[in-house]
Amino acid sequence: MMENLVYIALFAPLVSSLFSALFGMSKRQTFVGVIASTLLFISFLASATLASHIVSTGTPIHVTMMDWISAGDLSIPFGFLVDQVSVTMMTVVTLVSTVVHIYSIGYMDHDKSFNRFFSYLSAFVFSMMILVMSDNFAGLFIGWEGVGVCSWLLIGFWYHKADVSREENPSISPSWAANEAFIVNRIADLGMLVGLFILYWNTGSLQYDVVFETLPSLSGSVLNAAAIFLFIGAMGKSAQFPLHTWLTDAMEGPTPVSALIHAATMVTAGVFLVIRANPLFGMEEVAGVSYFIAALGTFVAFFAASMALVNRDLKRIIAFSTLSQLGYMFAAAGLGAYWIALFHLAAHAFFKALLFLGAGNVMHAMHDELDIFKMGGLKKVMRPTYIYMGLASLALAGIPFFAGFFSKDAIIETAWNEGTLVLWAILVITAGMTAFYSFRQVFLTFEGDERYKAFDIHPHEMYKFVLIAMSPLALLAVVAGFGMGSFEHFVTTLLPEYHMSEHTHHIAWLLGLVVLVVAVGGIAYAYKKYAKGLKRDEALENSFIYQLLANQYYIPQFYEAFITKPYAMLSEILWKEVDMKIVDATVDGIAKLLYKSGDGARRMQSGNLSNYLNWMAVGAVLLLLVAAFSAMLG
Amino acid sequence: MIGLSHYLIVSALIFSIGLVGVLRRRNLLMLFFATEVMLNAVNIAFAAISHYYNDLTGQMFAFFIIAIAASEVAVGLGILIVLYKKHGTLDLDDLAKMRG
Amino acid sequence: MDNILSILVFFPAIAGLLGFIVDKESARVYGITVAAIEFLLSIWLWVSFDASNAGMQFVEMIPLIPDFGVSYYLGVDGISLFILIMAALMTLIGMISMSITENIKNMIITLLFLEMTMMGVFVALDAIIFYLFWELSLVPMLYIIGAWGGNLRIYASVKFFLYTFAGSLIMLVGMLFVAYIYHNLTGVWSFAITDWYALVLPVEYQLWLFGAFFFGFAIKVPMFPFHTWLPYAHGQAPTIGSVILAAVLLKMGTYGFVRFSLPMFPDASVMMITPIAVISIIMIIYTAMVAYAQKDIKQVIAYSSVSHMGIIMLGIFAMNAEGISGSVFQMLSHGIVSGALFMLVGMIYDRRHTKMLDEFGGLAAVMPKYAVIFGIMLMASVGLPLTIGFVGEFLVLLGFYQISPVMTLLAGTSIIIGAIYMLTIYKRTFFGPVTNEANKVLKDLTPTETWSLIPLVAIVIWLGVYPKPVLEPIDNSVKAMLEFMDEKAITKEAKELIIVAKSNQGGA
Amino acid sequence: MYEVVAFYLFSGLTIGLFLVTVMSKNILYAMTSLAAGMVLISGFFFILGADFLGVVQLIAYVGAVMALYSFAMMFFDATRDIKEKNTNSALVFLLGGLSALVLVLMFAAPIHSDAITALYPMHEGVGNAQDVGIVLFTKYLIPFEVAALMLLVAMIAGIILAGKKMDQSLTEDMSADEILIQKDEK
Repeated sequence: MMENLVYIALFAPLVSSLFSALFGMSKRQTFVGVIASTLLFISFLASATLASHIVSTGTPIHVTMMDWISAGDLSIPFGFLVDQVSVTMMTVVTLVSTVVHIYSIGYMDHDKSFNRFFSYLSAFVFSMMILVMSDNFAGLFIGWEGVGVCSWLLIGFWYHKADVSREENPSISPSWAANEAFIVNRIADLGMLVGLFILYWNTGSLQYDVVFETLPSLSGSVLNAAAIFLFIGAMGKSAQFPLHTWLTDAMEGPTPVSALIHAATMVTAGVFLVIRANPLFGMEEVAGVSYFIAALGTFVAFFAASMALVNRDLKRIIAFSTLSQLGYMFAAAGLGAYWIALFHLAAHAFFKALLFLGAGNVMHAMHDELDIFKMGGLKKVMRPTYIYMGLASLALAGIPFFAGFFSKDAIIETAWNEGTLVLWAILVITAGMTAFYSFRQVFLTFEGDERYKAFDIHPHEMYKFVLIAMSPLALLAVVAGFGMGSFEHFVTTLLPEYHMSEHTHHIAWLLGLVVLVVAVGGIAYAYKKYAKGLKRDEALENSFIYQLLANQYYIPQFYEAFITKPYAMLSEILWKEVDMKIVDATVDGIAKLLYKSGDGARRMQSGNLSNYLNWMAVGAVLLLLVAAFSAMLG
Repeated sequence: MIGLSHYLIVSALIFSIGLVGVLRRRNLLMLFFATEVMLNAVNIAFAAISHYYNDLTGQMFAFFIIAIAASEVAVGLGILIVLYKKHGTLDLDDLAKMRG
Repeated sequence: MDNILSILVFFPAIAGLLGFIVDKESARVYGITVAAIEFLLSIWLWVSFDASNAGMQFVEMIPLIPDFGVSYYLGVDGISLFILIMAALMTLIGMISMSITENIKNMIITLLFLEMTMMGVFVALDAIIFYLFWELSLVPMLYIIGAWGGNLRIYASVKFFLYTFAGSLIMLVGMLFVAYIYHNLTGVWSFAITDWYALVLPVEYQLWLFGAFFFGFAIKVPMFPFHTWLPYAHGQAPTIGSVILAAVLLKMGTYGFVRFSLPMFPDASVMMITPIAVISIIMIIYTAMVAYAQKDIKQVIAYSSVSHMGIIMLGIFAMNAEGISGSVFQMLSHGIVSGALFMLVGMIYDRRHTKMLDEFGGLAAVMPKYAVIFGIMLMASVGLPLTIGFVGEFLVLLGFYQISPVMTLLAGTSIIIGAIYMLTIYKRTFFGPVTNEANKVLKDLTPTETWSLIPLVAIVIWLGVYPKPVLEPIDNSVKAMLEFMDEKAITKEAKELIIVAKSNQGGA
Repeated sequence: MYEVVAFYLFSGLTIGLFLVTVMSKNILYAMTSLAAGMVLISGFFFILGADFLGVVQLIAYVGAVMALYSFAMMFFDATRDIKEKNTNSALVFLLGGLSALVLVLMFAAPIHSDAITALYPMHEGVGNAQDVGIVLFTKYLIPFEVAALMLLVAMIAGIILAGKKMDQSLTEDMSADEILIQKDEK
């Protein structure tokens, strides 16, 4: 019975994808979206049932469908493991997916590739389910690459748009952004593959259980190498510095995609990997790597938040905030608080998806205008969206009793608890920045003067059913935090427990207060500055720091100048200079030499017997000389 | 005392003289003479070796060489005559018909 | 059907001869029928193949020149079986999708002869027979490129012919020398490969012979720096020529390494791992970068072929079952995927009579079906899991990690740079607005084209999801071969490096 | 002692005579010196105890071959000096000299292997002609017969080649083609 549920949860999205693909090239059919959403909902129901089953029994479900690859001693099955961690992910993924599917029926209403969109979106969910449910690293890698491809397809969904200059659109074009995302992810995937190889050759298997059992018997250097390479894989998917540029460019995709893939699910795969491989990352021997993960996470949290401060693009701000929150998750996971990371992952999925979908509503209303400087005062026409985005931003800012408060606070507390005060300080500051940019965005969009009127835009609210579909996320964004205790109890049967020390526990209220003060301060500053209307400050906008942040620290430009362009140049040189002028020319040279020597030797055939005799004599004398020398030498 | 080497050296010298003749001459008849010289040089070497190793094989070869030389002269001279009839000359440079 | 292999080899040839009396209009149908029967025969071979038997099956042996031990000796094992089937399949599909109309009869006959030589190479167990088919295969291909090719066809075909011919002559010398040694050691002449396997050669001999065979195979593969004939051949060949060249003829080289070099010269093979791996890595990275710079879609795929062949070479020298099985599987995968890609390029060429990237853009809007199939093949080419391309590439890299982690990392960049050039051409061809007026009226795939591609798509996904039916027989034969190599190896290094699968120790 | 004297005498004379053969512009001189040289070579054979060979040399070479040459010469205008373009003479002498040098060096080198056993040893007390006869008609019978056949073939060939159109004058300044044309006209 439960096994069937596993298969239903896994394959319902696949069926949905294939069904939609059938109509992929025909004109828009609403029922495609409805059926896809229904199938996703079925998948969600199955996942939820499985979750309740696991909660009640506590025993993981392990099914093996069939063999996949077996060669030599390697044997990889299609096996699926539903335990506390994966069922959490499954529920989150299918829930957000269902909402996003329903939302997309409304959002993609006027798109002629409506059916194709659902096919891609469901395929993505299927890949994500494989990723989280697999019982081995190779299966994880299938999902890992699968979500990469779906993300490529979905970012480049509006493939017909032309490339434009970076000044006009920092992402150049959807297809450019899609390729960037795929290629950057591939770089990380190579790291992940190497990680798999290390594990395979040292443990003899890729099954989680076998690998984790064998780990303690391995040497420190092997463990460190495995941890480093697996984390490189995680860095790509979760867009950690320096592989982060693709995430903001990925905003070229339709907004539901950004909500589902680039906020709630796929980008958290890296965090999931670290949580999944906690027996490895939690080992004494790899403490250095784990600390590096935490430090990098903290850095990215701050780094991304700083870029969000000045950005004018509605979706990019949320993307930076996603990046920043991923940093928080890594910080938690790196510090050993896996369950907190997982909890923040889930909570973040809800409120960030909500935020994105809200942004989608705004986009829809504003006819795809994304510049928040051109918005303002939208609350009059879009009150429900305003409320949704407000709630989500409150959750993101970590205002008490919203979801983000519990999870983010726990992470900051962990940083304190571990004695890594620098990390703690940065995370606290980042929390303030988060609050500021979230509300800067909300206020600029919904409050103040109606700047859009100058651009002759007539905003309107989204369809009712879409707004209703978003309500579960809103609800969860508000209340999810209250499930923290039971969640901890639930997942720590599998994940290592993490408790704050006595001391931390005692001053927890103080730590929370510090964070709260900083966050409220951020909101207050945003209110003061933007709620009344936009007053642009030329001096500030032209300052070096502002430009630096607005241009993402010039990192995309740096990559283009020092990686992309040299690569193209080197390729050109290799082809035209090396391949054509050296390698091929050598071959042709040999052929020409033979031809020329033949042409030269032709002259010996003068037809004059006397000349022939001369040549014969030359040959004979040469042979004699050879004979003489060989006799002398030998 | 005269040893094998002496004979061989004489043979080599005569052979080289023949070679020079072959290379130098343009007249076919003279070329024939030069080849006879070379053949004879080889015969000397064979006879000498036969003598010093007390083996008749060398002489046998010399016989056959003489036989071949005789045949060669017979056929060769026939060809020379035909050539002369056809071209009125035996100079090789004038006979260069094979030029490709 | 004891002599199924002979039938497989000579049926196309006889049918090709009969083809001369077939009417010109029906030549194409005739060719497709023959190729289909041949394909069914090869499937029948698979069905009756005993997957658990790692040795040679369906063996046929007729002495031809008993004094010199030359015999008509055929057999098939897990390694060759699937290459055989793929050759039959690609010939069939290539014929179905063929768009050539001039001299169609000659083309069909040439293709059938080519099919004979391909079948012959992969079933021959006698070195002379192998060499015979090996060289014969050049002739139809020379004719295909030279008669139906592009503007530079004469240059390209002569280059192809002479280059590969020069290499195989060196190989022939090697073969004769092996036979000579065999005669010296045993007193009888034999050219049977299975007899040669039993020879335990001194390391020095092994190295020289390895070198001789290397030239023959490496030029065929083609390995860097012997690869420059390939872009010309592909660039000038008609679609069908490119398909068969990429799908089957290149595999002859890698197959040769597996069939000859590894089991005959295990010590030399182990000693040559590093140089060959270095060349392979250069192949992988360098040609992938060169592919990125190309302006012609077909050239991109031609260079990408070289890059993928580098992966295959690397796997062969992994010296463990994972790597070699993966490598053989990758041969199939590359055959199908690159064959399909060449067919796809051919289809757009038929419509626009150009292959230049600059001429295209935004085709996804005009030709959605074409774009979808191209996309699937592209993903298979860059090794996406659950497509055929992943299984082989993954196993090869996994296997080679045992030899050298650093080199594996370098070779692994193939998944990055492969994605770079493939996605770039995809973007430049299919994405963006339709800028060229001529492209706005392009027709999507015709039913014939679609149905010739659908089987390939099906295989790409089927073998990506469930490679077991193919991988298992390959793996069995490879394991047996490795165990044999391990026993035969004389140097300590070789014994250490050749990994016999645990599941096979004491067994098979 | 007399052997030494004879050897050096013959050597000197032979080399000198052959040089004349090779260098002379006059065919008559060349042929005469060649004949003389061959007679002297038969002298070598006598010194070396190859009596029969010496006799054959005299008969076959000096007798038959030289006679043939004399006859042949009669067809050509032998009284005139031959006009030759002896180009590349530096190369010619270089090659000749070089080959002579190398050969001399090789032959002057001491012969190491003493372990050469005679295949067909000469017999003490048996005349050379007898010895030769025995070997020639036993071991070398087939080559001997083949040689005989070859001589026959050569003879016929010589007759046919030289005998063609003997009725035509060769002294007139007419090319063979013209002769043929005339013949056709008749």
